[in-house]
Amino acid sequence: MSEAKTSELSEKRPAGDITRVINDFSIQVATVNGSGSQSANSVLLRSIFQMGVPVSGKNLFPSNIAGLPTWFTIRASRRGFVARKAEIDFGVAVNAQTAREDAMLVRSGGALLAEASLGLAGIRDDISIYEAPLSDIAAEVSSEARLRKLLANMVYVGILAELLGIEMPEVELAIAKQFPNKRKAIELNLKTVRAGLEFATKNLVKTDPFRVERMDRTRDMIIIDGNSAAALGAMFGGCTVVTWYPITPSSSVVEALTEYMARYRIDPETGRATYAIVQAEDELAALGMVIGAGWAGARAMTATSGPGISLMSEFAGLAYFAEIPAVIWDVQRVGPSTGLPTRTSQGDILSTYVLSHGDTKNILLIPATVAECFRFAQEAFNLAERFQAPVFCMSDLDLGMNNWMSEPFEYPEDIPIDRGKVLTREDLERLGGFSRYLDKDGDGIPYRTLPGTAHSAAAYFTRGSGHNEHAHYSERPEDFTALADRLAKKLETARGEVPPPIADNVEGADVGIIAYGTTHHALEECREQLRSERGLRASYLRIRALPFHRAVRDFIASHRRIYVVEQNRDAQMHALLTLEYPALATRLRPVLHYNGIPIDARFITDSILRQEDKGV
Amino acid sequence: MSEAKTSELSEKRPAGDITRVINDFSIQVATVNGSGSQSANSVLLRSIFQMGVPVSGKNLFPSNIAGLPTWFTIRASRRGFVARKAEIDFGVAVNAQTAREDAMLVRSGGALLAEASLGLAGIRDDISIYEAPLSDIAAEVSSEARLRKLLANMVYVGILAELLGIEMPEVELAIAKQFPNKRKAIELNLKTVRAGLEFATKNLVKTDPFRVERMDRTRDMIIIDGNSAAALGAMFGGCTVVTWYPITPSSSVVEALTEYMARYRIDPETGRATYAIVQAEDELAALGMVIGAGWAGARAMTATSGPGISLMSEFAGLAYFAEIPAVIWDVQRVGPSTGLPTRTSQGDILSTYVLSHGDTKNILLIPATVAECFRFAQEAFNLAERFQAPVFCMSDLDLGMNNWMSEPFEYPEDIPIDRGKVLTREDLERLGGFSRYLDKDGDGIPYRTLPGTAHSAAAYFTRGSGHNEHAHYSERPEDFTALADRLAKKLETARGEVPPPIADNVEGADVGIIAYGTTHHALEECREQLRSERGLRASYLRIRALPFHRAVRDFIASHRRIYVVEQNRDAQMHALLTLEYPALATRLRPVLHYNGIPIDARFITDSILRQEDKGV
Amino acid sequence: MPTAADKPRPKPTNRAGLILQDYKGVDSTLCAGCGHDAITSQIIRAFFQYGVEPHRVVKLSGIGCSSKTPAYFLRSAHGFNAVHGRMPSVGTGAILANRHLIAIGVSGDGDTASIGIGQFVHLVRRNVPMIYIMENNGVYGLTKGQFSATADEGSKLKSGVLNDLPPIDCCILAIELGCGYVARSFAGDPKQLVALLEGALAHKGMAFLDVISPCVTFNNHEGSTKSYKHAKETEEPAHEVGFVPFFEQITVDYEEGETRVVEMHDGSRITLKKLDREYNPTVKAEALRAIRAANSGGELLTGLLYVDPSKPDFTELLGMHGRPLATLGTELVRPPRKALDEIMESLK
Amino acid sequence: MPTAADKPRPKPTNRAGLILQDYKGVDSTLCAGCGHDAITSQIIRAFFQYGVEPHRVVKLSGIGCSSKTPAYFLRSAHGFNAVHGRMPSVGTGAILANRHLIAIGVSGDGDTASIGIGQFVHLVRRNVPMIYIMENNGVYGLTKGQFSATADEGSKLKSGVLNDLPPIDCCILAIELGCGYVARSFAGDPKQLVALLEGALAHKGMAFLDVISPCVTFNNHEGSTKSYKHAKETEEPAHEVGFVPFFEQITVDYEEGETRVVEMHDGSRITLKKLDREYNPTVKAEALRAIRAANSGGELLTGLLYVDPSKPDFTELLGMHGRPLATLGTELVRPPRKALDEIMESLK
Ligand SMILES: Cc1ncc(C[n+]2csc(CCOP(=O)(O)OP(=O)(O)O)c2C)c(N)n1
Ligand SMILES: Cc1ncc(C[n+]2csc(CCOP(=O)(O)OP(=O)(O)O)c2C)c(N)n1
Ligand code: SF4
Ligand code: SF4
Ligand SMILES: [Mg+2]
Ligand SMILES: [Mg+2]
Repeated sequence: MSEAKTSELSEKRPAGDITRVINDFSIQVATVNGSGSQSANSVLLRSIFQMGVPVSGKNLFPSNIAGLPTWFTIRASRRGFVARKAEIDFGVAVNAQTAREDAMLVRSGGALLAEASLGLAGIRDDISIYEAPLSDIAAEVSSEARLRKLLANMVYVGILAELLGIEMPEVELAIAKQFPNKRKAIELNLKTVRAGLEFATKNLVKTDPFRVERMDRTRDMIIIDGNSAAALGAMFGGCTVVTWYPITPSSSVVEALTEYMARYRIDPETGRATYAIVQAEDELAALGMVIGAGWAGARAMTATSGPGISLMSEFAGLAYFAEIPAVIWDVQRVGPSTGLPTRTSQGDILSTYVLSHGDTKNILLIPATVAECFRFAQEAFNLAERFQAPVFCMSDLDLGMNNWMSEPFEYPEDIPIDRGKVLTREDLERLGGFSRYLDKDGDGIPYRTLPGTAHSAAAYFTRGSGHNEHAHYSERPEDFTALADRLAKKLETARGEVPPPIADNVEGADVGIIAYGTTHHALEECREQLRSERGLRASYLRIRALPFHRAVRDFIASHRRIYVVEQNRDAQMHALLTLEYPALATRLRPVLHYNGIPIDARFITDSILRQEDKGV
Repeated sequence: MSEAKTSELSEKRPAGDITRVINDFSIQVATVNGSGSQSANSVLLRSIFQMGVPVSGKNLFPSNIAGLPTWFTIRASRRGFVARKAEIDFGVAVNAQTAREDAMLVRSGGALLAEASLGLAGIRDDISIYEAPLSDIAAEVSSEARLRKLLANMVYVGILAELLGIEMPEVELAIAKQFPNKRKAIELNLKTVRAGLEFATKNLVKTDPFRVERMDRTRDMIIIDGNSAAALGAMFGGCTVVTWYPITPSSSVVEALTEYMARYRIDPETGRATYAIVQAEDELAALGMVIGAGWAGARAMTATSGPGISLMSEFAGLAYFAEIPAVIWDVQRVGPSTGLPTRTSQGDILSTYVLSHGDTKNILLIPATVAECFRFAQEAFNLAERFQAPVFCMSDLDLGMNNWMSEPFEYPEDIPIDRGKVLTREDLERLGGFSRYLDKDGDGIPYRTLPGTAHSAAAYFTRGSGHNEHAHYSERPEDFTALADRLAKKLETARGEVPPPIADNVEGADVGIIAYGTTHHALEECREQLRSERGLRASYLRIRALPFHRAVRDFIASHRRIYVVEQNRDAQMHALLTLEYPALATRLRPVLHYNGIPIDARFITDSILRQEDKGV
Repeated sequence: MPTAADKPRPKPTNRAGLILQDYKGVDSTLCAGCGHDAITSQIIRAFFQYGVEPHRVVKLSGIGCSSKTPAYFLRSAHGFNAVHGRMPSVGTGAILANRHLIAIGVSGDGDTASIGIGQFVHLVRRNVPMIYIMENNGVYGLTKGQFSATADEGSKLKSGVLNDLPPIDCCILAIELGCGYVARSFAGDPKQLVALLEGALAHKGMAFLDVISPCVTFNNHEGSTKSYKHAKETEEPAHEVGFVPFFEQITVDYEEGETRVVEMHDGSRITLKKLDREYNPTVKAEALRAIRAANSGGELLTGLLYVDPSKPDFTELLGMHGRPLATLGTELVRPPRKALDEIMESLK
Repeated sequence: MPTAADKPRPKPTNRAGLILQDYKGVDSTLCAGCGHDAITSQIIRAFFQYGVEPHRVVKLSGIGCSSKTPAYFLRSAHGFNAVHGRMPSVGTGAILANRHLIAIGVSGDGDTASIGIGQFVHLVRRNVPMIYIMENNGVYGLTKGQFSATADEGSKLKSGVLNDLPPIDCCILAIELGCGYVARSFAGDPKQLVALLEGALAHKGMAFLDVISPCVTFNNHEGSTKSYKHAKETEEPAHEVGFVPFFEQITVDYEEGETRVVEMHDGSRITLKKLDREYNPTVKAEALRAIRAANSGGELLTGLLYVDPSKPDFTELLGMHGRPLATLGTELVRPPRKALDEIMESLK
């Protein structure tokens, strides 16, 4: 799994040496899915987080409900790197199916905590191996079979707390947070953690270098997954209609939204919902409902993943051509087809940009952080209504389903709810009438009225077939060309209004790097590796939307070699940049990662260095 | 409608001058759809054709069944140019709704035949205007109202025959062909044509320059539409399963196929069909059936147009990823969405090439002539089975629904029915077993078995989710990468096997031109215009398939400026060329036509000259 | 009231103060004699008689000749000609956005029973408040006459092609799936159709009308079971349908057992006068038996086949706000700062 | 025959000379106790008992936990785990390519009744020869327990969420649409299920089985109407189902009126022994009434609900060649040169 050639740590010290490694290591817990290790892992993550140490967690789970191997990696990084770390410093082996493999994956000089019954002692001599009868210890806490299975996970939390020096009060707090007002569960889990801890103190002698020590880098920070953040964004963005069809990894967007809305979007006066959430029969219907709702004036959205996007193709073209606002939150997973439903990817960029037959081009927003999920969800509705077009938010499984640290989200004072060019009855009385598809303002964006507007001139006829400025059916060649050109112009206007890219131009940089979405997190780290390991200075541009903002060109123009890093096979963003800037195309070099595992800094660094060395 | 700035003819002579113009003019008949003008127009076309004069006909009809304006243009071209001619030399005005417009569209120096009751006499003095009481004349032939309406069209055939010098025996033959063994209809129509002709001889004095004179450029040639040609190709290509959902302009592919199959694909021994044709409930089901059939060993196809392609997106990804042969015949119409269902376009190229979410790339064949429809339909099945992938044939409305002259199709001796890498029971007995997705031959193409193969090792499990070489479910990162890479490699192999482009390299050419599909026909003429009007020498490359054959690169590399001419807004082929050859990208310049009317030479010539003059 | 033949009689106005003309749309481009145009006329009449305010109406359709017709009525109502077979989802969305809208969807038998059957089933299941008219001609008119999924077994195309698959009876389907207002009618029976349309306007929830609407160009020949001739010959009204809108306070007393009166939730009444058969449209099982019997007997049973005015509609099930979601102000659709603070706290 | 306890009893073989193990697949990865695994076992048993040659079978499915199960039986049969809700079209295609194949499709209630209802309706309408099993747990298992379109009104999720939409009864739908073999069973009733599956194997045309198959992880709690407990408590067999394959020439004589015997086209017989109620599965109207009554009474009526072994299947309607189209030789699928010449002549 790890493409790492070398390692920060092993470079510095030979295996075995136990000079302490503080707040800078990865833990990988290997368990069986459906065995309840999730809560144990979150508690572990939270405890470290509460000690002020930057952490990140990645859940590597199977497309299955129970019984298959699953891995959870926690990374503690004093420098605040939250991307996946290719190497495993500390392994926890609980799953018999994969125990030996799991033991082998630990980097030399690392450590392994293993369920005693797996008999992994002595499987390797270049790592510290700790054995513990996890389920026996759990059994002492509870004899109930089902419960014991669950609690066994809490045992390793206790042992790790002891071995790594995680403070018990933080663990207690984390458990309390994990089981909000479930007194009984809290007590039971706590008891188990303590049992684990005691076992460790009594029976284990620490021989590994890893330790957690209190820092102050997480004060006031929150932990949240991207899907929940998107849900919050939608709720504060004034979303009124939500339709969906369940699909991993997007389901939790609407599931979280359903809970938040029920809590915060009931009109206190009437006790009625200021929204409607509907589980559709499939994705065609989900987008159809969003389009009907957007047309009738709702701020409507749906959330889905690759297969859903494909099924939405025809309707997406209708929204584009009939100019109807719609927000589609795509949590990308590995395709094509069903692909790897529980693995991450950035593989829908190109096909979504040109989704549907005929000449179409869509607006795409690409969040990289949970904060951007919150922000872009709100901006998506504004952009959709301003441009009367479908707006696709391209999240991914890594961002959507994993937990991320973040500054608390800010109240959207700066994001007023913008309904775009909607003419009210009063406007119509003033104007006398309007032409639905007339480019009055020269920005390609026409005016619309909402069904139900009480004015005889309000009505117009919407269709996916050819029409003129007055929304009358037309097959006239010149009408069609005019319409097609205005639609293109509208997208030109969008360049200036979508979230601009974020550039970090380094003085006299040797190379430029372009990335987007979750690839961003590995880049922070990659750039430090390039600098520290080779003294290579790299400027960095993070793209946040399509069509490209003008600033993208400037960045490319100002660097001789630009590496475009993304998580798909076909270099999709690289392709779009090539199309947009043919004159600069030869400067662009793809760096591609597409095995379903979140990309890591080491992979990028090595790929870039390999190409730099080739001097290509 | 006409973008023409200048005209071959009007350049040479002032309006009014009646020096004769032989076999080189366009006729546009303006009628009402559903009024039966179709057969009259075909008779007109055939008669000229039978006189040995190259002709082409284009039907410009509304998305409606009866009562709206429709136009039919016939072009006679001694030089054999069959693209649409922008200017109208001879107009025929029968439709009151559009009569004045129609009269105005005739080029100065041209002629107009008008239904007398429209009172168009004297509407212009720069063209010859002939009036005739078409329906009154028809009424003399038959008093029956419905019939009279139909026959009125045959009246103008008779008049034109007289005015243009079309020989009556040819008209008679054409009528006989039009109404095969319908004795009564033949007599009635003939009678009407004669009545028209007599009227003309008695009452009209020819003042226009246009004449048809016998040539010998159509001997042994056939006239057929692209959809029928595709149907023939499928039938002779060994197609066994056809599924479809009606949609203009593709319906006639399957409707023609249904007739041909019923006639030529019944097993004489058993009297049973050697094929199955099924009208599905929609396009998702149509492709689903094709995939099921292809998987189980049929040579299966479906025909559709843009909206259908969009609906097929999810299934297309399954076929790509699970590696199942499928042939999809896309007769392109104007999109996005419902767009202009009865107008032509080349707008599905880009989105079909990357159809479906995730990393996908498809094989596309792009016929330009009816002969290629016949040939590519057969090759499509071979390629689909050889590459175990969906193959899209990108025809368009102009090619599919209009009538074209062609050399007779050749019996496919050179296209043996190739089932690709299928292992039979015997093979399995020899080999002992096989791995479904193993790249045994290093060409990226694995071996498959058909369901029903009587061998215990024949079975394998097909899925759209991740799998390894043995077709076992897998989420392993390395398995996925290997699979994705092999699929990419398979497409690399395809480059060498798809129909290569056809290049016409002109010694020391000033520019190169790239086109594909029906745009080809206007190019033949455009290049002569460039040469004759400006002495500009242009090489020409016609692309016939994606992924690009290696020869495409060489062509681009050997010309400094290359114009990529296509019928869509977003320069879709230009985009794909840019992606493929970034180093040469700056040489490429789009020439785009996207109003739904078939592109014409004059438009291309003018656009190229405009850019050449700018010296850009 | 003015009666004198000499002075021009003013056009009658309805309770909305509008005249019949106000309910028309652009000119039809359908074939002369198309059943769809006949239905359009009755829609215009029904909406006029019921006194609907056009601006409160949304007209929806899929793709097909039938789906073109919303352009031909209620010119002052917003219309949406969506994509083929997927109108139900678009209509559902529109109602979610604004529950005050009166939605009328016009579809064809191909648009509904072939490509659209999935969305149709789920629309019925949700009981989305919407009048859904299926203009049923047994063929795909706009694509030139292929059989649809409602074509009768044994029905012939002009070309002689025979349909050997059983038809989908969308009325039976709708009843089985719990639709509260299911009617079948015939474009050639304007009186019944208008009454059924008015009844549909008075119904709260989804109202489904399967209207036989001959395609004169592709399916009106001998051998077609969807021709004017065949429909006329086989039509068997289950009862004589009448409608008394809530705003007309006439009190009529009906002959015992001769007329069944259905009270609609807005106070309007549908009257079903007994003809030569007993027919009780309020009992599912009976209705279904009668329809099945008629079908196998080659009868075209028309009228209000099933009615249950009591079912809660989708907007009620969702507990939606009384005001249209589409126009709720920021104060209602964006929670206050303290809400966000509270949430942020819980995530720390 | 070997009976002595001491020497190992050889595994029993069927008429294909195979043992039960030969009908198994890879190990299930479903949750321990999942109803789907119970159904898988009965499929294995039924195919073994009927003596089906595995290589003649194609296993089809959509997406879902249920749709994973074809990998768990008949390892020597080709399998196709297609896309969500669209298995019917893939199965139809497979049968078109090779009519000799025995097709068994396994789907879920979400895969069939939610996203898949459209293709399901048309599959039934075409009477494609195929065994279609809907493993019905009322929820989307694989996506973690959302309600499907077969969830009963009033059914509760663990989270307390209530389903307020009516369920789609796919058996009623199938019967209305003309399916010739419609059964309902329960994963917890192996004996009945095996007999119904063997009957399905003997049926020519589409056979539909709606099998209640509890999701132990997401829908097996109190308040769920698709739990083992609830199904056990409410199951009401319409009759006791037995099966006598054509190759077992036993002659039994059944008590007058006590047992109904259904002759299948291959000579097999389905025996329906009367229990406490009269139930006639050969009369549509009666079957439908009984099912509807049971539904409203909260009963889970199981057994062979409707049967009509006589309907022609899709391949017959198409007049397809007797040999599989998939493997017809060039001489049959490419017309001779003279055919092309003839056509070319006609176009000159
Ligand atoms: C996705 C898609 N497939 C196919 C078509 C072509 N098409 C247009 S209308 C139609 C059928 C219309 O039949 P019906 O709904 O019965 O309407 P009618 O014309 O008979 O009134 C079809 C197949 C389309 N517009 N979109
Ligand atoms: C197009 C598409 N949408 C959504 C999904 C996600 N998905 C996978 S299985 C499933 C539902 C499965 O429910 P059911 O058919 O009842 O099977 P079960 O797991 O309950 O056995 C869904 C929605 C998908 N795979 N494809
Ligand atoms: S084709 Fe048929 S359905 Fe369409 S408009 Fe003409 S008559 Fe009506
Ligand atoms: S989640 Fe439910 S349906 Fe899926 S395997 Fe587990 S128990 Fe079975
Ligand atoms: Mg129709
Ligand atoms: Mg289920």
